[in-house]
Amino acid sequence: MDMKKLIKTAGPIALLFLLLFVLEKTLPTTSMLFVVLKKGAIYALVAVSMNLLNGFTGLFSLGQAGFMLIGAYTYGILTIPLEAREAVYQYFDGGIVSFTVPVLVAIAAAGLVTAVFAYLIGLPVLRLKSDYLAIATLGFAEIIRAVFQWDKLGPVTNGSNLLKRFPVFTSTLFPFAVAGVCIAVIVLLINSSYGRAFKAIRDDEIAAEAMGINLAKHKQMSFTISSFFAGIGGALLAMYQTTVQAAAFRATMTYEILLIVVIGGIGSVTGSCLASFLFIACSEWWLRFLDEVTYIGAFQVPLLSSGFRKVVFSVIVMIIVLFYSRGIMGTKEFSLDALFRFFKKRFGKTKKEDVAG
Amino acid sequence: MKRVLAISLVLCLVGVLAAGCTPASQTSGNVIKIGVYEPSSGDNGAGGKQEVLGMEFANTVVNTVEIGGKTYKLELEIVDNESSNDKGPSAAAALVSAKCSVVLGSYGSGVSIAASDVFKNAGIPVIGASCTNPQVTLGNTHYFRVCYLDPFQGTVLANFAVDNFQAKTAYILTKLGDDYSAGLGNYFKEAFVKLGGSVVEETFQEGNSDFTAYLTTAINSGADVIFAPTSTEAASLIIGQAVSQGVKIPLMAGDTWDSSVILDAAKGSDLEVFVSTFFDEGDNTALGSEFVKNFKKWLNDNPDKKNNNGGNDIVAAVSALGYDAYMTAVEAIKKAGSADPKAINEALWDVKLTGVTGDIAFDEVGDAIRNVAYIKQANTTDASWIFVAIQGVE
Amino acid sequence: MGFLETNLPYIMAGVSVGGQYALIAIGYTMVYGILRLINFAHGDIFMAAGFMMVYLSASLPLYLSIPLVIILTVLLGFLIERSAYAPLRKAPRMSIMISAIGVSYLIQNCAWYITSGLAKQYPAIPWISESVTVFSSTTKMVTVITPVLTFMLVAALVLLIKHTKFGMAMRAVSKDFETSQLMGIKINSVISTTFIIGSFLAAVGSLLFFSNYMTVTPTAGSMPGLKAFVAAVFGGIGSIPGAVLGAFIIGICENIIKGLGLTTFSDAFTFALLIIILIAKPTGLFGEKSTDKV
Amino acid sequence: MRENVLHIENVTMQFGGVVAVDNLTVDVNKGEIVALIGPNGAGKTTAFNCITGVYEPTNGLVSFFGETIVSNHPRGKMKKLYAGQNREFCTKVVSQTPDKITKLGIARTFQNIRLFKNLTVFENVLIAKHMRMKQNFLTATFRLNFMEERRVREESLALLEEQGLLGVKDELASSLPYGVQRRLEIARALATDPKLLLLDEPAAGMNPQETQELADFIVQIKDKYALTVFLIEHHMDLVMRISDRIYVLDFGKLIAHGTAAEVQKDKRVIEAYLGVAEDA
Repeated sequence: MDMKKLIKTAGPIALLFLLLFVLEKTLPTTSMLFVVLKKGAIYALVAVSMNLLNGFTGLFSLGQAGFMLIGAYTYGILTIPLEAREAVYQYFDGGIVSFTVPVLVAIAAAGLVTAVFAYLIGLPVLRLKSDYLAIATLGFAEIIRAVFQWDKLGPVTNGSNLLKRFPVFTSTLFPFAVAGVCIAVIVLLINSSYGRAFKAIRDDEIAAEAMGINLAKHKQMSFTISSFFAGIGGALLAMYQTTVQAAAFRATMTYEILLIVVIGGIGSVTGSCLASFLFIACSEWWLRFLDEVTYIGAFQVPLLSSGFRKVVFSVIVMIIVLFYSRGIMGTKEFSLDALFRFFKKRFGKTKKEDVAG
Repeated sequence: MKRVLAISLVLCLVGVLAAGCTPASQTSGNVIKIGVYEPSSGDNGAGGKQEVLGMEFANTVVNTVEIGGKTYKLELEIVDNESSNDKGPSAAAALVSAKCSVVLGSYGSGVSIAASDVFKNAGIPVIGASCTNPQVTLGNTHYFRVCYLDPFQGTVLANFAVDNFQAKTAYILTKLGDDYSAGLGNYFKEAFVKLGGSVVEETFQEGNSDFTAYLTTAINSGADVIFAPTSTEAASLIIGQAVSQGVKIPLMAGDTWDSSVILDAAKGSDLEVFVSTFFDEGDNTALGSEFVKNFKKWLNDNPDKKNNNGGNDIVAAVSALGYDAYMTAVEAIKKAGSADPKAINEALWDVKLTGVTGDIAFDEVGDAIRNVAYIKQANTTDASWIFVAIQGVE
Repeated sequence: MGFLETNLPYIMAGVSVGGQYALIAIGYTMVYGILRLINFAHGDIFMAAGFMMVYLSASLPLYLSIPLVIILTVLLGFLIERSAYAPLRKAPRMSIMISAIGVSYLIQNCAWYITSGLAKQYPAIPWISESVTVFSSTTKMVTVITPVLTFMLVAALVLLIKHTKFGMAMRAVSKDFETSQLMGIKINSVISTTFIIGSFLAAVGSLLFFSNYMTVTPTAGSMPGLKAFVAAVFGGIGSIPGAVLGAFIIGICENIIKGLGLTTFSDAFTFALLIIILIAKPTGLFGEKSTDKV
Repeated sequence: MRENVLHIENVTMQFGGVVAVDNLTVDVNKGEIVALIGPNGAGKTTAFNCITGVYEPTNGLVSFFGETIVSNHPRGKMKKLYAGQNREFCTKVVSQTPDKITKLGIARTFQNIRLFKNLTVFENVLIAKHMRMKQNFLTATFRLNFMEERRVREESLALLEEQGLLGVKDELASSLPYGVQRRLEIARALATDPKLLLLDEPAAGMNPQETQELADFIVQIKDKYALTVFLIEHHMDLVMRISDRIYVLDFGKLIAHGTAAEVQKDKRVIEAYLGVAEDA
């Protein structure tokens, strides 16, 4: 492999982790920054997995929340300590799952279980085209949500009640590491021969088929892999939230992830990552002041009250959707080279003029 | 056009960033922050707002505390958990990052449980005002509460149903995925079955607005009482549709229904609605009547507060609990003699005070020891509450 | 208790809610027929109409507020089309759909902001909010008049589409966008009119729906909206009678499921139905088949 | 007699009540260049689509090197609606997706160029190699197929060089001029290692000069890759110059068949192209 290229990609990532480590050691752990970083990393993974499907394979699926739900539940069910089960499954006599597995195994299991569900769902659903596919996957997500709340399944899923007391992460590095590895795998996949086949399907299904690409198999593959990572994202989300409840995995969650993908640029992995951190930071942190009634002197700033943050936020989202439909990155990827080129192009000229002047 | 838009967008973002990065309010030397983790929007928004009112009012009554000869100002840091278990933890994190010494809340047991670990990890004690599910405090050393618990409340209501209506069959309607609703429904069922009754149970989903089918099932099952421990949002739908279907069976619910929303919905009908609650406006203890009088005055003096109370000056039980939770926190801070969350947490175990809702002292789980509940009936002609009985458990 | 007394309330509730879904579903099916767009914001327009009624009726008498609500809703639908969909007419279909999701997000958040996410009591409208007794089961007048009103409106709409010049233009546009443009049909005005009709029906549907259930919340539109869309797909998207039939089937089935005690699955059932129909007969009951040209 | 490559027998394609291809029988032998001509809407592309599995013909059979790849008879609704001939011709149903047929060795181009527009020229060719690579998604993701990947890249580069496309290797396919796009589409088809190449109007939109070059090019690749070529074309000079045999379709029916010289003289062909003279 090209050494230079390796350094150029691995270097910044290593730096990022180092920076995180230092931040964690220096800043108080209660800073909102860490909340944003944790949740942002999780959403980045889920957004990239959705991008694999929507942006790279051209399958417009809206089932992400449902798959995250499966992942989150799998993780929760497998890791709640035995001594806590009696309390968690209080209405179901401690539940019927009577073993626990290590955290990393549970995360992998979350992905695998989700992938199996996705495979089964994909069999009928992937024959549908564009918006019909979207609405069918949305429907499946709703069905999954209902099934997981069914009290007959209570001994496993705890019915509609919260799952809690499972191990959660203590360091911001953990979600970053897991999400980072997963995103790296997705990137490798996208740049592989299969990734090219996915892109071919996105560009022109009929031509792709004429090139010998088995549509059903490849769509199924993309759908299952994407769901695998959505499941892992779900498991991480469970760890972040410290509790899991099926009721929270509504279509709104899928819409938010979709909007992240759109803001980042459909077909750009780095775009999705950047956008998810921006999205989470705006909605959880930076725009929070809009929700508080604020006085400047005796003057009450108009409009500011609970919920205004979301209005401002959705207006920003609409502006991006309408006027910058390519998102932050379009289909391009972010890299140091590209950044350097960008600045050179923008500011190179002025510099020359300075010299001349 | 596009460029202007782009530039303005970027400017907005930068501005917002600047605003976000500079901590909005630093803990200066003489301020102790008390976090308020309550819903002011969503399903439980109406109730949450009333609970906050109690705390805000308490803050006007006692807004300083003296520690070691130095006077500290008490400030409320209020966040909205949106009644949502998935939005709650972020709101809680905002309180943690604002360096609150102690947190009050929340209305709604689900959100309280959901954020519990966030506070636990930060080492901040929390005092729940009206979250009645046992799971909130069970197994935690940082979560306390000033109200009674659902097993108690469920038993009280079951007793009441049997004593007053000679009920044999109860129809229980709970909301899926709502800890409060499921828990209370469950405890009611247990107690009711123990008393020799039988139950028909159904659940509804988030966002459901059609309760006619449920009510029909209730009628068809020959139930003597309908027990529906739900949020006020669902409650107004259930009541409205019960009225239009001409339901003659008495409706019963827990503390959440003690709200003017219920009164408005039932107004002008001949529906019988009973609720159990923590506090009654007609309370005749010195402390209670004093609180009612001053709280009403405060509401009437502040139109926007009155608005938050649903536009009237009826004192909700949760406001009284909010008041008591705040006072408990103040007491703990005094006892700890410091603004350090850990010290306050330690001190809370030994706090004893007489609140407007009765005596408050915590047991080994962190729950206030309570033994009575107030039962009230909705007066459907003038939209007010009629005090029915003080019910305990034998 | 006789069989009728036991089960009639379920059926009546089903017919009533079916009629309300039908009025929303028409908006979906007409827009999809022309733009091939799932107008995710349609359910929220319906919800917005509910809130307008709540706020307007607080200060205006009903005979003024009802027409005003309908006019404002129509205006809202028109503005959404002009500002969020019209600029994207040349863009890929996915972009418009995302725009629709964005609009839905925006309307919901605005409603959340204005009401703080609290439920609002819907005003009682005289006569249609009154209770009546049908075969010994008590219900609201609105339950009875909904199906009647729905059928009248649908009949009027079908006549409009069959026999007027605008209807012809609409049918032409839904068959072939470009060609009808070449034939001199003003595409934009046809699309706008479609949104206006859809929003009008949604406003009427909202009057009936909320008179029945009495409470409006910011998310009140999303579930009925999705179900109405399922109804439109079920009946064959683009077909108005299909949408109406689908809506009634879904409304009735949903209530029967609740009657059977499977309440957890009443929403899931609707989506299961959707998936089954999509897989078995993707064009729905009355939809037309279209083949891609290679 | 040369070995038979493609055999189409009694193929009928009916859409609803419209019979687009009616009882078509065609044979293409090894090493031949065979043309399918006819006026617009005669059903030529539909015939191609039936061969490549894009459509499932209503009735008839297609075999490739003697192996049946498509076979059908009127079923279901078509039982009643069927308006073609020879309904009882075959009883077996063989239906394959286009990718399977491509894998067998039939490659095609499209009338309205269908390149992967957002991908580069190089990627367009690489995608055609995907199906023949020995790998699965795990080996591909973790680069355990690097030998295979390297081989494929080298082969694709060689192919691009040969087709004179090496210079535009990293350009987006959609940014190429029209003529180059046509060439890329053929190159991409060649990358699937076909035995039979189906060209759907390869010279559409070309001027006489370009058409001439294309004709030479087709003959050249045919020889080089030991291909058999079956093409649809409107440019008569191209067709007449390179085709060994010509089939003529009109309104879905085969109206003539033979060498260029024979077809040119056929009265029905002239009528179909020029219209029937109204007899006074």
